[in-house]
Amino acid sequence: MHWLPPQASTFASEIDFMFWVILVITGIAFVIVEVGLLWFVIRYRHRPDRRAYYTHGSKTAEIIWTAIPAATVIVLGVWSGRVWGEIKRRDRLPANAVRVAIAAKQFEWNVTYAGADGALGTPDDFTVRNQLHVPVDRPVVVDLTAEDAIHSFFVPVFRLKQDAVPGMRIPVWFEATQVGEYEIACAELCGLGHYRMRGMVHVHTQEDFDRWMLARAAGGEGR
Amino acid sequence: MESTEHKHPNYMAVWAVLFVMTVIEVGVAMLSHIPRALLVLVLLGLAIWKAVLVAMYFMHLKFEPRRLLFVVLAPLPLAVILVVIVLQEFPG
Amino acid sequence: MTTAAVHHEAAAGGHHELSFVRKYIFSTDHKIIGIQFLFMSLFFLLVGGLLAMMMRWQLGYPGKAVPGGGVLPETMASGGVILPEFYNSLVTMHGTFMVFFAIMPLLVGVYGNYLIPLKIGAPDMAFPRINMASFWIAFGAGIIMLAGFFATGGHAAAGWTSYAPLSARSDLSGVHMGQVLWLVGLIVLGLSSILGSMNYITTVVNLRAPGMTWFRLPLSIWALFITAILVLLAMPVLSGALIMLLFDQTLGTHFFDVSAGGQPLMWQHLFWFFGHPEVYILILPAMGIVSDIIANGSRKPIFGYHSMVFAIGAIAFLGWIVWGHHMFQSGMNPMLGTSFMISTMVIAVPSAIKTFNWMGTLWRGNIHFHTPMLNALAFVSMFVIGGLSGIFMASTPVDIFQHDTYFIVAHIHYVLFGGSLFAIFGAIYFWYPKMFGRMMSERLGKVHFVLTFVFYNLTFFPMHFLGMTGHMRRIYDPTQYEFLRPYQGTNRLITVGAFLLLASQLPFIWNFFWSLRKGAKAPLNPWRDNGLEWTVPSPPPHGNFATTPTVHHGPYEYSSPLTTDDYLPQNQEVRP
Amino acid sequence: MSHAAADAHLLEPGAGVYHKKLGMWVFLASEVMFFTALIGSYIILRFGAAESWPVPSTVLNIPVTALNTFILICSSVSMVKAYAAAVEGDQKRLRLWLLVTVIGGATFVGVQVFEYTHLIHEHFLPSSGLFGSTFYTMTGFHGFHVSMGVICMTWVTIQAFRGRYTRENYHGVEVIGLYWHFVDLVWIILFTIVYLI
Repeated sequence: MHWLPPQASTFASEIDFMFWVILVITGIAFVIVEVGLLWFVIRYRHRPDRRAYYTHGSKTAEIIWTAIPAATVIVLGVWSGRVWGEIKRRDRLPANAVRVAIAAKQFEWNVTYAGADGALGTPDDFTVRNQLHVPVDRPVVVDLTAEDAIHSFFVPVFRLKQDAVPGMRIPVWFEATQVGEYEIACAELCGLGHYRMRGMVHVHTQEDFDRWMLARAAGGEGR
Repeated sequence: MESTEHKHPNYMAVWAVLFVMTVIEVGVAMLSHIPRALLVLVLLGLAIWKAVLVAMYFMHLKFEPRRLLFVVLAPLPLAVILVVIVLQEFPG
Repeated sequence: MTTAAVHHEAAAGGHHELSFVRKYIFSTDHKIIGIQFLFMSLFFLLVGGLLAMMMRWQLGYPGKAVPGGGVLPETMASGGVILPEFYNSLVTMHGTFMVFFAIMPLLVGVYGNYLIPLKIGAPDMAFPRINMASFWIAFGAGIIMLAGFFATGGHAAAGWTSYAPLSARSDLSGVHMGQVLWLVGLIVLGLSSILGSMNYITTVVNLRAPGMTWFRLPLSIWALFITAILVLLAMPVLSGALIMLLFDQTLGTHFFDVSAGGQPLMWQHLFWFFGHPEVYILILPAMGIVSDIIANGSRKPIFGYHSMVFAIGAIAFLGWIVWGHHMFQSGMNPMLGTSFMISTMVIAVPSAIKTFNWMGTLWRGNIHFHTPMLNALAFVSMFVIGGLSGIFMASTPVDIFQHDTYFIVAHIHYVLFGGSLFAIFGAIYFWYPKMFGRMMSERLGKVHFVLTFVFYNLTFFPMHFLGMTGHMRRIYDPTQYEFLRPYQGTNRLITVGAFLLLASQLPFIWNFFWSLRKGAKAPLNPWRDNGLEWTVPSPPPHGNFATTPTVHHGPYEYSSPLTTDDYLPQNQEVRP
Repeated sequence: MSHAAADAHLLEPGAGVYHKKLGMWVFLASEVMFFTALIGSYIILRFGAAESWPVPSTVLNIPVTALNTFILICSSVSMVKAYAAAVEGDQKRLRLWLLVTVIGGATFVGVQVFEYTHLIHEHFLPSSGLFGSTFYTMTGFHGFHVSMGVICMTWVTIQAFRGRYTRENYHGVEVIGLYWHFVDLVWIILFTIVYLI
C-alpha cells in the first residue's frame, strides 16, 4: 500500500525526499533509543546481589549527545529553510506564470480565471466553482483569499497547503507535472460543512487548457 | 526590620516630578506643529520615565533585594518579543 | 522575629479539630486540595475520553448510529448518528477538556499541590486560602464548560484553538451561547491557574526547608517550578486574547473582524504565544515526575542532574520564541516562518539531552519493575516517538504537507498521552500510598499498564500513516474524499483500538476505588525513596512535618557508598 | 508545628522578602503579561494596520482625563504616605492617608464612568471601529482593576481603623500599595498611548 499520495508537482518529490531523509534520521534515533532502553532494562534488571553503579553522570557523554542532535537539527534547519524559501517566499514567485484567483468561502472554492486577456481584474474574468483548471508543466500562481472564515487550500498530490485568511491576499504557486484530475481539500476547520469543502484540480496539456479557456471565456457553461 | 534599612525617600518630590511631567506631556501633545515621530518618541519617553519613577520609589524597588528585580523584569522581554514579532507580520 | 503574627497562616493550622466541611470541602490543606484536583481532573479525563469515542465511532463508521447513541438529543445525533455540528463540538471539547481540565490540572493542580510542600519540607503552601480559591475557581470553570453542552446552538465548535473569525462570528459557526460559555470558562480557569502558579512560585522560592538548596531540589519540583513560571506569564496572554474574542462575540468589537480593520492572524499569534508554553506546561512536570520515578526504579542517581535542570530551563526559555511553528501555513510572513523553524529545531536538543540522560540513569542500574516504573519507562519510549515526529513538522517544507493532517494528531497524542498521561499514571501509582495510606494492587496495575500500552499504540501509531496520506484532521466524514477512501480500513482499526483503550482503563478505575478501602496498608516508605514526603506518615497530618526537616543530600542518592542501604533519604545525616 | 520553626525557614532560603510581598510581585508579573496582550493588540492593530486612526483628541476629552490622571497619581502618593505612616506606626496618619487613597481611587472610577456615559451618549461605542474596541477594552479593564483596588483598599482601611496595622505588622498596607501603584503605572502608560499619541 502506498501511503504518500502520488507526486504531481515540481516540488512534491523534493518535499517527499525531505520526508524520507528525516524519517531515516529519526528512525536511527528511534532505534538507538528503543533498543538501548530495552537492552538496559533487560541487562540491568533487578538481581538480589546487584548494586547499582553510583555515578552522577559523565560530562563527555553529555557533550556528545548534546552536540550530535544539535548539529543534525541545524543542518536540517538550514536545508529546510532553503526549500521553504523556494516554495513559499512571496518575493520569489515564478515569472510568466498562469495567474488565477481563488476565493474560499463556506463551503466552496471560487476560482477566477483571467479570460482571454490573461490579466486578472478585467471585465472578461470568469469564475468557476470548485474547479481549478491548469496547464501542465507551467507555473501557476494562485491568489488566495477568503470571504468568511479561515480555510486552507490543500492539494495533496501537489504537496501544497496554504491557509486562506479573510482580509489577506496570499500568493502561492505550483507547477503541475502530471495530467489528470486531483482533489482539493479544505484543511482548516471552517464550520459545519468543512468536511465536504471539496474541489477538483484538472491538469490539462497546454492545448487542452487553451481550448478550455477559450470555450469558457466565450461564455460556455458554468459561468 | 526592612523598614529600618532605608530612610523614606521624599515622596512629595517624586509626586512633584510626576505632576510636572504629566503637564509637559499634555502640553507637548497639544503642540500641533512638531513632527509626529518626534512627538511619539517624546511622549513614550516621558511615560516610561514616569512609570520607572513609580516602580522605583512608590513601589520601592530601588530598596529591594536585587533578586526581586528578576521577578519584575522577567515579563518585559517577553512583552517586547510578542509585540515586535507580530508587528513584523503587519507592516502597516 | 517580629512578624510572626502575619505568617501564621503559612504555618500549620494548629491541632484543633476542623469540621467536615472545612476539612474535606473548603480545605486549605494543600494535600486535600491536591486530592480534590485529582478527582475533578480524573472525571474530566473520562469525559474527554468518552467524547473521543463518539468522534472515533463517526470516523470509523461514518453515518452509522453510535451504539447507545439513541440517548443523545436530536440536536446532537439524529437517530444515534452524530451530526456534523455535534462532531465539531466533540472535536473542540475533547481538546479543551483534555488540555485544560484533565492533563494540566492532573500535573500542575494535583502533583504541584501535593508534592511541592512535602518535597521541599514545608508545612503547606505560602497562601493556603488562595490555594483553596484556586481549586474552587477551577471547579466553577469546569461547570461552566460542561454547561455549554446544554446551550442552544450546541457547544463551541471552532476547535480547541478557536481560530477567529470562525469563533468570533456566530453566523459562521452557528454557535453563540456555547462559544461564550467556552470563552468564559477558560477565562475563569485562567484566573485559577494564575493564582495557583503564584502560590507555587512563592512557596518554592520562600518555603524550602533549611539545607534544601536549589540544586538539591528533586527534578519534579524543578519542573513544576519552571512550569509555574510558564503558566504565570503565558496564561494572562490567553486571558487577554479570550477577552477580546468574547467582546467580539458579545459587544460587537472588531479585534478579529476584517471588515473594520481587525486581524484574524493576531488571534493565532496571541493564542500560540500562550499555546506553545502551554505545550511545555503539559510535558515538563511529567518529565520531572518521570525523572524521580526512574532514579528510584533504577536505584541509581539521575544521570546528569545539572544538565537535566538546565534542559528544563532551556526548554522554558526557548518555548517563548517558537510559537510561530504552529502557523507556518497560516499566511504568516514566510521569512518569519524561517526564524521560527530554526528556533524550533534548536528546542529539540534539550529534549534529546533529557532522553539520553534517562537512558544513562538506567545504564548499570538495578532496575525494579514496579508499576510506576513501568509507566515511566513507557513515558520515555513513547515521548521519543512524539519528539521525533515533531521534527517532521518543524521542517517547514515537510510541514506544508503534514500540517493539519493526522500526522499532527498522532504527534500530539504521542506527547500528551504517550508522554504526559503515562507519567500521570506512574505518578498516581507512585504517590497513591502517600495520598490515601493504602497501596494500589500491583497486579491490576500491571494488567492496566500492559493493556493501555498495547491499545494505546494500536490507536495512535496508525495515525502517522493516515497523516502520510494527507488525511485532514477535524473532518466529520473522511469518505467524502476519494483519495482517503482506500484508507478507511485504517480508520476503522484506530476506532477499534480506541474502544479497547478505553476498556483498558476499567482495571485502573476498579483498582483506584477498590484500594481506597481494601488496599494493603502502606508501609512508611514503600518504594524506598529519598524524598522528604516519605519521612512522614501516610497520609501526612495537617502541617506535614512534626519538626522542620533539615536537608543533607541531593534527591537522588541511591546506592550511595556512604550507606549500605541502596537509598539515602534527603534528611538523613551520615557521619563518616 | 510552632511558629518559631515556621519562621526559621522564612528567612533562610528565599528571595529575601516576605511571602505576601513576593506573591504580589509574582502576581504583578502576570498582570504585566495580561496588559501586554491588551496593549500589544492595540499597538499591532493601530500601527500595523493600513487604515487611518482617528485623532484621539477629536473623540476623547483630554483635559478631563488629564485631571483624572492627576487624581490617580495623587492617590498613589497618598498610598505611599500611608505606607510610610504604617512603617512608623503612626495610626492617625495611616488612617487619614488610606482614606484619602480610597477617595482618590473612587473618584477616578467615578470620572471614568462619567467619561463613558458621555462617550456613549455621543455614540462612541465598543463597536465603533477598532478605536472603540481597543479603547473600551483597555480602559475598561484598567477601570476594573482600579475598582478591585478600591474594594480591597476599603477593606484595608477598615482594618486600619480597627488597629490591625502596627509598626511590626504593616505588610497588608505595603502589599495593597504595590498593587495600587502598579495600577497607577499602567494608567500612566495607557493615558499616554491611548489619549495623547
